[in-house]
Amino acid sequence: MPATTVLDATTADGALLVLAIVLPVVGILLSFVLGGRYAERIAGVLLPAGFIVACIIFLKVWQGGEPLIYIVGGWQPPLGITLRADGLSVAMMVAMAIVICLIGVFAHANFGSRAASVETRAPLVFWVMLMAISGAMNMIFLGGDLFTLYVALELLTFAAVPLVCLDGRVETLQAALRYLLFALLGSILYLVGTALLYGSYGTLDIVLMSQRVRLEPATLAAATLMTLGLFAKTALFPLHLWLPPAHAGAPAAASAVLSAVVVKGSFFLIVRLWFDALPGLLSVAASQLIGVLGASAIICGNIVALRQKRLKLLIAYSTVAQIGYLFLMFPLAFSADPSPHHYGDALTAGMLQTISHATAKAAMFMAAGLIYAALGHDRISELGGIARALPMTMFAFGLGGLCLIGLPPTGGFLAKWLLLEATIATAQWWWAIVIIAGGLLTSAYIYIVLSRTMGPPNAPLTLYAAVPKYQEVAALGLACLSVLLGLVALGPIDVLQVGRPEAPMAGLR
Amino acid sequence: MNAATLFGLCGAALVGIGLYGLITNPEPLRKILAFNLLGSGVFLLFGMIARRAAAAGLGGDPVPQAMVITAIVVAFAATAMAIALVQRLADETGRASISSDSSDAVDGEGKS
Amino acid sequence: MSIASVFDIALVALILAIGASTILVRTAFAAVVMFAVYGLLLSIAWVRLHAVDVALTEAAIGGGMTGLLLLGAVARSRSDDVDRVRVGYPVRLAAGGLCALVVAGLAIVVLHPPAAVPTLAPVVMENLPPSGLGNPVAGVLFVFRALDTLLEKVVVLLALLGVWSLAPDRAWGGTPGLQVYAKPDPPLIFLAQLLPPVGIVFGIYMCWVGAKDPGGAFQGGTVLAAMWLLVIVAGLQKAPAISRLWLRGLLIAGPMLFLAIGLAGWVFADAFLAYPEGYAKPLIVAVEATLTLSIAVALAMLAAGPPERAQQQ
Amino acid sequence: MMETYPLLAGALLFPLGMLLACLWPGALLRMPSYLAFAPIPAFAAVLFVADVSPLVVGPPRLHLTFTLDLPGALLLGVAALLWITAGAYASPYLQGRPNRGRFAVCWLAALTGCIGVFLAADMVGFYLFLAMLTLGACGLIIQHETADAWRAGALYIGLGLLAETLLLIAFVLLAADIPGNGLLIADAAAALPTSPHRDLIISLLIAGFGMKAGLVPFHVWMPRAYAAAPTPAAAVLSGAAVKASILGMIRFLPLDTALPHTGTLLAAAGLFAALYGVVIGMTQRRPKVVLAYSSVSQMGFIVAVIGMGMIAGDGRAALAAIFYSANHVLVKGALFLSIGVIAATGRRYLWPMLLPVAIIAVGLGGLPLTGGALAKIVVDGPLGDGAANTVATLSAVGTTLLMLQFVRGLITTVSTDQEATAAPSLFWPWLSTAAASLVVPWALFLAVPEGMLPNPLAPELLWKALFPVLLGAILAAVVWRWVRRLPHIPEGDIVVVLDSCVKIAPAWGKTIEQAEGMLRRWHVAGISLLALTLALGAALLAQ
Repeated sequence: MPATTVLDATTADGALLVLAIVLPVVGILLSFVLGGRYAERIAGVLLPAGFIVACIIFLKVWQGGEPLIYIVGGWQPPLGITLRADGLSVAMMVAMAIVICLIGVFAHANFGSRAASVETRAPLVFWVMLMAISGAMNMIFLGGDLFTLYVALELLTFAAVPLVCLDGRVETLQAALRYLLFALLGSILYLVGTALLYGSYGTLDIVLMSQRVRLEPATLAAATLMTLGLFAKTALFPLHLWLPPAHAGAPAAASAVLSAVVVKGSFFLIVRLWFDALPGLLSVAASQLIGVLGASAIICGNIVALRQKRLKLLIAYSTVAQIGYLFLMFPLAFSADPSPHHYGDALTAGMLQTISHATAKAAMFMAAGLIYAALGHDRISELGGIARALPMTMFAFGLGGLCLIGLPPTGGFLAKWLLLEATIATAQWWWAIVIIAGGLLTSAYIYIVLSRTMGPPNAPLTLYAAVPKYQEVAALGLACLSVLLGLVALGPIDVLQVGRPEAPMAGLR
Repeated sequence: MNAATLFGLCGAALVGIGLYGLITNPEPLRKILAFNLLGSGVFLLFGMIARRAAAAGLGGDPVPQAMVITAIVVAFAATAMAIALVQRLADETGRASISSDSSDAVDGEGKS
Repeated sequence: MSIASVFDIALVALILAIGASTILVRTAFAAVVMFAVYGLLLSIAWVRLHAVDVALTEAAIGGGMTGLLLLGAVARSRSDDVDRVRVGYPVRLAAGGLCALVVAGLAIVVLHPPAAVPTLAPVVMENLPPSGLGNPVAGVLFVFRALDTLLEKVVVLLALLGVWSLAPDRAWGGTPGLQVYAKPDPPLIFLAQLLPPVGIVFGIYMCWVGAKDPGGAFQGGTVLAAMWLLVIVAGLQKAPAISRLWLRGLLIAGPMLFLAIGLAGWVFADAFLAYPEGYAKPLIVAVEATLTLSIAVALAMLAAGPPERAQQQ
Repeated sequence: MMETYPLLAGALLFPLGMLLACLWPGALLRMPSYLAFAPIPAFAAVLFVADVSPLVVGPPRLHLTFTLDLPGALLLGVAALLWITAGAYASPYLQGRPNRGRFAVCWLAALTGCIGVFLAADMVGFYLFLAMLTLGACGLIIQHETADAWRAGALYIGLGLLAETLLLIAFVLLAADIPGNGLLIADAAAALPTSPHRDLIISLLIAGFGMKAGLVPFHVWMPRAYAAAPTPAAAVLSGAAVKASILGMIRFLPLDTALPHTGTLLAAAGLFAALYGVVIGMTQRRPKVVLAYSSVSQMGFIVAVIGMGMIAGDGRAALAAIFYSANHVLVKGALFLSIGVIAATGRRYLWPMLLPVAIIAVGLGGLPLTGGALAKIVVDGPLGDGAANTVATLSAVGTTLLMLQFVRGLITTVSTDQEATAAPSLFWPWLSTAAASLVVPWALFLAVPEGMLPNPLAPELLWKALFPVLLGAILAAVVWRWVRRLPHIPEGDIVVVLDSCVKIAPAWGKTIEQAEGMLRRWHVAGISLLALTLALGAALLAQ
């Protein structure tokens, strides 16, 4: 590639990108000074506003077919920082914004603070952290500089950890500490990588990097360390030690945001790293190694999920398994006979899987939270009769399950179709076996849970708390989204390829 | 060997020492300490890169130096949060540990 | 071999020895003391690397504040059954071996710099004059990579909220503990009366000088935070309740002003976080000044820990 | 003739609309009474749609295509009839039972899936509606919520999903072979003979559809599922739903191209299932289970016809198989419905009721003048004169035997109340199904242009049809008279092996769980992190 290319310039509407980041930041600062009683109101305005901004950016990118770019402070990289919204970023931004907004609706029941006379702890922390997660995710999706992305990653971690131990029980404190320490280990490894990359190329801008990058030990070492650091933060098997206790112990709304949104941040950075910053550097052997980790996550995570006795832990292990699916895109995209077509297909599949898992898993954690609130426990063997008491909740859970299994027309189905297509096109049938086995194991635990909840209660069912309708609606809304996601094939799936010239338009033909 | 490379090697070694401590030490507080050691090793790598790139009359490239300053503050914030967690845990249980289930107790973390 | 290299080698050896000892010593207390020494040595290393800004930051935050924090934690943990159980020998051997391999990999990378070392120093110096700043590091922090700096302030605020979130519900809105130093002794009080005026002047100076010479908001803020903590610990002043509006206001004043000026840049200088021509220096100094205050409060509160006593009305 | 578009769209959208209406609690409450109306537009479409012009839904890049070709129309017509009568039967059946709402929802989902599969002309649509059918059917099977029902449901959904995943891979492979961007089934079938993955695709298709069709050894779900399902659900599942797999085979397999090896395998598997179902079925007591094994046998027979067609590369075998299936739809549906009717009938009115049951039951074995005999005539050509024909005759004998066994079992289920009669709302749907099962095959047979098929009233054909039936009847008499004790084989026979596998699975699961617990320890995870760092670094360097 030519060493000197025309530098990026701020595009029209690029200012929207700044807005997407500034809005949550303003929310955090205002919540601090106005106090916890207003935090929910601030979030109630700013999160939907963020969603609207994300939608506008999405439309601009989709219609324009060009990435949006904003040069912060007018300083061109390598000196300055750019914000860049390509197809991947806008798709993820919109999806995460919807999920976060609906989680916000759901959380009103537990963290509502409008009526309170004084500031209380949990609501302030929850709403500020929710806005912080929204801002950090936007930053991760838009950031064009690897060091800015490091700061965004830390922002995400610092926002996520307090959510784990929001109720202050000992086991959640332990889980939070475990999470924090392992995540810090991950980020510091990422930081080593950025140092080495800067040392080699004198820039951390992703576009400039992709033009200058060459095959040399320092770059490979940097890439290795960054990837492993991000694996640790994404909880890719066998580095998932922190995920089950953290996601299972947190309050329902927090579990939903952790499982659906937060792990996707570090995963997105891995994609950015290999697909955008260091294109063509991932060797076949390395991509197979990543695939093996993903496959073991699918098999092991699903089997352990099958053996769980508590619903939230089951869902958490299901997240471990579903994270594995995300990583199957690497061996498929970087196969021995590279063709731009499979490259784009695998990327599309991975992103679809990310988004459909986000919606489905958030819905399932919400449903589990409602069950917990109603019954006072979530022991699977004692869930009998709950389906009759909370039909809408269980319906949401079931729909989410369908998406995880990958039945049509869910987003999970479309993702699996694309993944299978790529396995066949690249003649790597062994990944197809893993995908099939994973789907069957998933259907087994979904079936077990559903059959328990529909079965007769062991003892007369006593509901401890009435479940507000809007919480059920929020869960059902997310579940329906995950089901309808398969229909994106009819429309904007091409948007994922905007801004990546090396791969032609792909998707379902 | 110039000074930059020397301190770079020192940073690499500190990374190793920090990783070792973070992995093998069962005490959360010592893990936090090891994390700081690891972090300072990484910062020294940045320092080496900055020093190596000295030009334009400056003793080093100011961009990585500025990054280190940012990273130091972030690392401090992380340390503060981790220590607060350890202390709260100690208040609740009388001891701090990051293991959550009984199967973990055998590896020593549960008893630290 | 010049004297300088001998000094460097000795320094590195010392850093490594003390660094390793923080991992290997048996008691946590000894380890923390070692770590404080280590922080000072590291500052010297940074001076040797011609990074005085970093050296100051490392000394103030990396060594000083972190050391203080760890010391407080060790003192509070009251645990004397330290290190009784360690992981098994094979595990340590495996971990050690793998760490050595990682170090070897990094060493190879360190020893093979690229043929043409890339640098941004000339570009920075070329673009620095319009901002009116003399210190290139400050230039990077507040002009070229201002977005990072702004986000990092948010990170600190979030960490603070994270620390506060660990308070029991009943203590929310109350004052942080700092119980370790429950009984202040006379020398401490004397120190707390003597040092702060000097420290405050020094901190403000550091912030002011940061525009031109090494120093700046972080370092100045840290010194101010240390002085404030000293005063609180000595019992001369009570720690503020975290629900105080002035406290919250001070915390967000810096980032808020930074953000506001950044947004104003949108109108007056055509880009977010750009400074209008001619006003760059005064604006940056204003931002730095408020940031120093905000950082001081944030760092002090981070070190003070979560609220433990309900606020007495 | 009317426009194709609105009819096809109505056939699909009407049940789908009813399904969506169930979201409204008021509609859900009343829905069980209106189930019979849902398939009427589909039936109307079969009657009035004249051409095969497709209905295309969606933007040009990716769309669903529906069309009503001859095999689809034949099956859809009889299936819609059965869904109508069974729906009418279900409404009184559900009176006063729990979970009526869920039954209606699952019923409508299965119905929509069934209609969709029969109409789908592209792979995505076919797969989508097949999945819908599976889910709905699973919901119907677990209706009674007994332990047996849950197990049957698990078995059904497990095998169903496995089958669908195999099909999915086959579809993906096929999609890669279709020139251009289409996903039409017809194009896929046309491209299949020249595909580089031909044998793999065909194996996947046969395995997938075989599981759905209950081909031995994948038949294990059938006895359990039909025994557990409510009577009207068992009727539509065994009659209509299972035919989706036959239609799938006919649509996807290249029947115009001679593939002797695959064809022989398929025919052998089918004929084996045809006999196996009879043999195991004879050892069963419960009428529903006997009927299920008869389904195993009959589906095997249909698969064998398709297999024979593949050997010869004779495309007409497809229509023959469809005709045979169409007959089976109505007969099996009527027989399942009769279980409920007889159970509600007292001994006094038993014989008038039992007579039609016996006629259509033995008709399945080929009793002259019944649909069964016509079906046998139709498939006679594709079966040829070789061993397959002999096995077919054997199977006819066996089927007669099995059906007599069914009727005998049915008698024991008669109501204890001497004077009891089945309610008219149960009786009439059953009787119309039974009547349709006799009339419709004749109507279809007569629609075939004269000369294509032999005259069914010719004496030698009558005899050829009659003698297996007589043989079967004699055998039945012999068995009942002389064989005191038939061996007792558990329902679902070899599923017992699967059950024991399920029993040892926890031990494996536990091992994996323990290993996973080990990996979650802090220092183990740390060491894994370092080891992976080195491994990834090495793998990256290896280029």
